[in-house]
Amino acid sequence: MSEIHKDYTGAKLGMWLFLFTEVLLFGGLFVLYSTYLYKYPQDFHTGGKQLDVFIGTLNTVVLLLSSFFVALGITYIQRGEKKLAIRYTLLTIIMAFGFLINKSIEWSAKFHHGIYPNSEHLLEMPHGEQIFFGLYFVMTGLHGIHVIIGAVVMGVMVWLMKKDNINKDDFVKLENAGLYWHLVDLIWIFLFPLFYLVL
Amino acid sequence: MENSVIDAVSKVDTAFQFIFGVSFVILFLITAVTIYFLFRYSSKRNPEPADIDGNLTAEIIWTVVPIIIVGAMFWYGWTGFKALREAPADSYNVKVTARMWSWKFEYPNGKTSDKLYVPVETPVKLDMTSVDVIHSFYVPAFRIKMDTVPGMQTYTWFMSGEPAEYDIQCAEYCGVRHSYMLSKVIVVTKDEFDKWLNGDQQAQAEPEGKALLAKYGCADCHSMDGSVLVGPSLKDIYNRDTVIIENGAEKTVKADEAYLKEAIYDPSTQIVKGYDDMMPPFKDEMPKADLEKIIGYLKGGEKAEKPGERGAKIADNEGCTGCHSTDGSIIVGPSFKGLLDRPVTALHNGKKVELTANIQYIISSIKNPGEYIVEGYDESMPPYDSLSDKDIQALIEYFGTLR
Amino acid sequence: MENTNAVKSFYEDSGSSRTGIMSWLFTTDHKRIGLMYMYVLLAMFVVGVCLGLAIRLELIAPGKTIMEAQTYNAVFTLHGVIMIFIVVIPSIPAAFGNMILPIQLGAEDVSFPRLNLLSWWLYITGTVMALFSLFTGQGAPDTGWTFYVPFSEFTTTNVSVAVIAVFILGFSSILTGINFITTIHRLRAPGITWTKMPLFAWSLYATGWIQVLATPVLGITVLLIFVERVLGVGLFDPNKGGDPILYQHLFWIYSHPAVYIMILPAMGVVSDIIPVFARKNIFGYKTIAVSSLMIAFAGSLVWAHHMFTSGMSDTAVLIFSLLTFVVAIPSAIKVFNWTATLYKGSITLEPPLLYSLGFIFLFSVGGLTGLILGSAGTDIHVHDTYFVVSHFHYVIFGGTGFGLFAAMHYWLPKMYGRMYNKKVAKIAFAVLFVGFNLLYMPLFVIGLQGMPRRYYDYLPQYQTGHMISTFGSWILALGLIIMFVNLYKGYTKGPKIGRNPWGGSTLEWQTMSPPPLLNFDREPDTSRRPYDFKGVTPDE
Amino acid sequence: MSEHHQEHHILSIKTAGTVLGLLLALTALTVAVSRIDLGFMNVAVALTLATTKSLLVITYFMHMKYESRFFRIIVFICFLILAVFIGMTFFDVAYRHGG
Ligand code: HEA
Ligand code: HEA
Ligand code: HEC
Ligand code: CUA
Ligand SMILES: [Cu+2]
Repeated sequence: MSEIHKDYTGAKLGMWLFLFTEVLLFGGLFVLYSTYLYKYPQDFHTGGKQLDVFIGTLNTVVLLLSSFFVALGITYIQRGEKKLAIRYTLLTIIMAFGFLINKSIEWSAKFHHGIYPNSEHLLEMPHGEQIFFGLYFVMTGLHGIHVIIGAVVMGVMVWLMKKDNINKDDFVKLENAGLYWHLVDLIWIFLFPLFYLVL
Repeated sequence: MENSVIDAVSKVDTAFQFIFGVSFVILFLITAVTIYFLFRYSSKRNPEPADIDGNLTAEIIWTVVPIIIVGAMFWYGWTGFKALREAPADSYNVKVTARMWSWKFEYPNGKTSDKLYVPVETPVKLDMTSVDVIHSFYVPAFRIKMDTVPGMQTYTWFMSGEPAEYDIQCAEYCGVRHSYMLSKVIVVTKDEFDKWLNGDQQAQAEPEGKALLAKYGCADCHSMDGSVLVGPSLKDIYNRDTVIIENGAEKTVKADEAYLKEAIYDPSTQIVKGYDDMMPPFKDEMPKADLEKIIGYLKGGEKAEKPGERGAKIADNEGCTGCHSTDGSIIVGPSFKGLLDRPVTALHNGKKVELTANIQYIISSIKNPGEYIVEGYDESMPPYDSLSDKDIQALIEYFGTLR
Repeated sequence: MENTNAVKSFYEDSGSSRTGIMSWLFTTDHKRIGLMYMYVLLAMFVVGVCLGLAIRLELIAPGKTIMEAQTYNAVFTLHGVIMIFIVVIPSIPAAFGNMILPIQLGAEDVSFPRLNLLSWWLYITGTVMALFSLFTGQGAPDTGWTFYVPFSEFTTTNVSVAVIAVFILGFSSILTGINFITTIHRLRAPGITWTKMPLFAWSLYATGWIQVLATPVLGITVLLIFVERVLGVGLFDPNKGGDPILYQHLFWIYSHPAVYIMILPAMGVVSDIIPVFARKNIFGYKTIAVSSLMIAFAGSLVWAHHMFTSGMSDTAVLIFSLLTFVVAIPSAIKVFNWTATLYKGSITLEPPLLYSLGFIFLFSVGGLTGLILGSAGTDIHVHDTYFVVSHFHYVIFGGTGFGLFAAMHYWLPKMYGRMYNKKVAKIAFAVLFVGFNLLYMPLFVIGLQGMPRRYYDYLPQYQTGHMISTFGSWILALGLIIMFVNLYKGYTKGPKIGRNPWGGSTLEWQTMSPPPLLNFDREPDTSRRPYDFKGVTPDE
Repeated sequence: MSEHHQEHHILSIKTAGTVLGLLLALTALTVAVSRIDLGFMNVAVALTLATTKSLLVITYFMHMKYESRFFRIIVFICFLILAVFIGMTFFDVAYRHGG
């Protein structure tokens, strides 16, 4: 059994397969997004105008940076520089919090404007905009949950590095956690233009 | 084109026959061959197995042949489908609205019914939608089935054929009464159909006597539903005990034929207590024949409308009876039996309130059912804000008869 | 057992310090997990069958027989949910895939044993939640296993809990898929090349890909129902601009491929069994292996054939109908190849073969009627009627069910180290087969006459069919009881067996029965091709 | 079974930095382009840029460049399937009568 655990390629293959399931989980929502965009192009346009491009862009930059930090963390652990690896992983977590704070500011602003699922204000809007905001809340919400999970996973990684469970010779856990984090970033790369810059 | 249209049913049936036929042959061959092998190559008969890993030619054959077969199946099926979708341009159009758990058919002239009447030998196109959840309009005899989707229009069509009746069933699961969401297609001759279609719903249901009441203006002052307008209501007037004032003295009489005749021809001689002497005499205006008809009507004679009859019809047409029984049993909503003036406990904005089911409450329950939810029931009744006040009046009148 | 002295079986050696029930509940041993799956599955299967029998009893005559309409709706919903998500989708992969796959590959366990355990626990959680949904909230779910919107959003019954249960079950299925794909890629023993892998492993490989790529779509779909019910976002609500038909797309994007999750492993079982009892190499090994992958791929392209009457565009009907016929081809090839395998073999009609042949016949009936459904014009008439009900019981129960029975008769002796009574097994088969056809054949007929499904009550013209069918369901139940009792008796009192009771040539027959903890008590010989029986004989 | 001591490629800090720079630049470009109305091309341009960005992430950050061909194939299949799901849904939505 001990042998099995050290199957580096196997572990990575398993992780990638898991990432595929995440892609297709969001994929279902992208099916909805694309068909509704086709159905209500104009309403999506007006809907998108009501989102704050600045916050969106800021969050994109935050996530890209965090991805970069994860990549550095992995590089450092591979080189055996444990301290640096931990530092960059912690930075990733901080970025995740930054992202979430940003997001919550944005959401609460929307709530203040009376835009939240099933709100009266929303129900008065044209159908397409209701759908737009429905998708907005569901997709960014689900993405937000993934950010939280990712942050927790990174926290565990820091702990494991401290314990030397992850080290120069056995770092596939950190790599896999990194893969997960990059995927979260990847999804945002698509969410960003689809919601904030439509189109 | 003309032919393909008429033949939708037979095209579908051809596809059935073709696929079934081929499938049966294949199944029979496979089974027969397997059984033969079991017998012929059993370990007793054939102790030494041959060494065969496969055979490319054989495999190619049984790849290519099935491809051809399924190609043909697809083609037959698709032709049948196309015929089912291409409604002829001269089709007769009927609108179909599905709701829990009844069908409503609306004809070009605005008439509505809960069964689908169509003339013989006519292509009929149905434009369909639903007001609540998805249902599916299914007439097995015509091989048609189409979902009715809220917020969307769908259509189907069929060729009506000879006079007959066919079952309509709901084929998409839609809740507790799904299996009772039944109706009929009733194919009638062209004449009958026209008569049925153009017979104005009201006039047809309304007996002559009632029309006369309207003609002479009686109805302006007298209701037929028990409510008091200017004069007393004519509802159930025949043989009722009435207190009148005759020559200044109070007196109770039975409203028999003679009394009614006098009350119409010469109203001033006896005044019903509590009313003014306002009614004009009709002696000169109204011929005897009409008077008799009116009295006959007030007696509740053969031609008279039973109270609540129109309301009952509306309740059927609008699908109320899909959810509300009239005999006290509970289908989905509370029974209509004994509804009027019964005490109810309802949820209003999340709070419990005690009310009586008076006319106001009933009107609100119909137009805006979400406002008061009767305790113990779901919020599943759709709002009927398209019902006219008159129809609601008729419904209430009908409820009054169900005590 | 010949190995009396040395090696303990996996029952005696749990590989951890835990003992008793804990050594099972927290085991990472694939054989134990597989058996635990099988037991829970069997228990739930009994629940599902009882619900099925209740449906049949209610339908024996029009009008109320034993229950109210609302109860009936909850019963068929539960029957569907339990049978599909809790019994049949996990059935062969989770039970026998777990037990047998690593041994067939010459591995000690699956790639991620702890994930495997997690997957089992998720399965239990999902199952418990599904049962929980019955007794909490405002009544048992009444939507049908398809959870169609907008009905599932409006109904006040306990749908929210049920969909979360389905989500968790889906997650469990995904983890199993990930595990099997990785195991097959990484843990094949030296010598077991791709083309020397048993066809059962091939079918699990194809299944794994469907589990990984299609199940998440179901996950998001049921999550959306939950979100709609709780927050009213309106993505499928026409009053808010949503499109209920899109829900159906999402649902079937998963649920059509899911039917291949159900059938592919059963096909793998049959492909493994037939050569053994014909003592002859499988006919066209590569074709069968590749056709599994083809079914998995093409099966992802046909989902909308469940929606021909839904109001979607006619263009979509054309394309999806055409593609549906494409999936039939690889299935047809398999059926022909199985039949051809018998040609010039040396056949002994043991119970596993009998059940496999039952599979071929019943699956063919189900599959061929699937062609009626795939053809657009004819589907309009029979869609959502008992014709469909009959079709899927033939493929699921006649297919997967009989496949599973075949697997049980083939591999359980290996797992238990004991043999059941073969004669009784054959009698059980005969009763099952007769009962099955009596139960479902009449349903084809009333379906063609227009009897819609999910009907609590029906028009009088359909009564004869329903009556025969109900009668058949009792015979079927009888057969089922005989079979299970026989297997159970074999497990407790049957004669002990050696390594290779059937004369199989795949690796699981080289180890002892039951196998030891790490599967092999001696180095297996991996040089032999999977269906090469030269020099292999069943031990007596 | 286990190839533990196989070569692992280590992403250099310089490469990572370059990739980050490119990603940020592409983000800026995306925002800038969205200010111009290109009609229906808007969607195409935005998605092309997003795809480019994600390819960068997958190739370098996610080490795809240094994995075996098999990995690249399965990633491709995953996205192919997603494209199929989206694309084939359009056979319905795009051809529905009455839009
Ligand atoms: C194990 C599960 C399973 C399997 C394997 C299949 C296999 C197939 N199914 Fe089935 N199906 C279901 C489970 C399954 N199905 C379920 C559960 C439903 C209902 C869901 C619900 O609504 O609740 C359903 C519903 C369903 C529908 C929708 C019906 C409707 O609601 O209107 C359709 C339509 O195309 C269909 C088609 C097919 C086809 C073409 C195959 C093919 O794969 C079959 C291929 C097999 C063969 C063709 C037979 C073997 C071959 C031969 C004997 C050789 C000769 C063959 C030729 C020459 C072609 N199925
Ligand atoms: C696996 C799938 C499965 C199985 C086995 C069954 C078994 C049975 N089914 Fe079921 N059925 C469904 C799946 C299944 N059903 C589904 C999905 C629906 C649709 C629900 C909906 O509309 O939402 C349905 C609906 C359905 C209806 C239609 C209800 C309606 O539309 O109103 C009827 C009516 O007769 C029926 C009857 C029966 C009977 C009598 C049995 C049984 O009693 C027969 C006995 C079964 C067996 C003898 C063995 C099968 C064995 C296995 C599958 C392997 C078991 C595993 C182990 C032993 C480990 N079923
Ligand atoms: C889909 C089912 C359904 C249909 C169709 C339906 N109702 Fe109802 N109805 C209900 C339910 C459920 C209630 C109880 C909850 C409530 O008060 O809204 C109810 C309540 C009522 C009440 C109040 C009853 C009481 O006991 O206080 C009246 C009056 C009523 N309905 C009239 C009608 C009329 C008239 C129609 C047709 C025009 C109709 N309903 C159609 C389901 C239905
Ligand atoms: Cu309406 Cu079923
Ligand atoms: Cu299908």
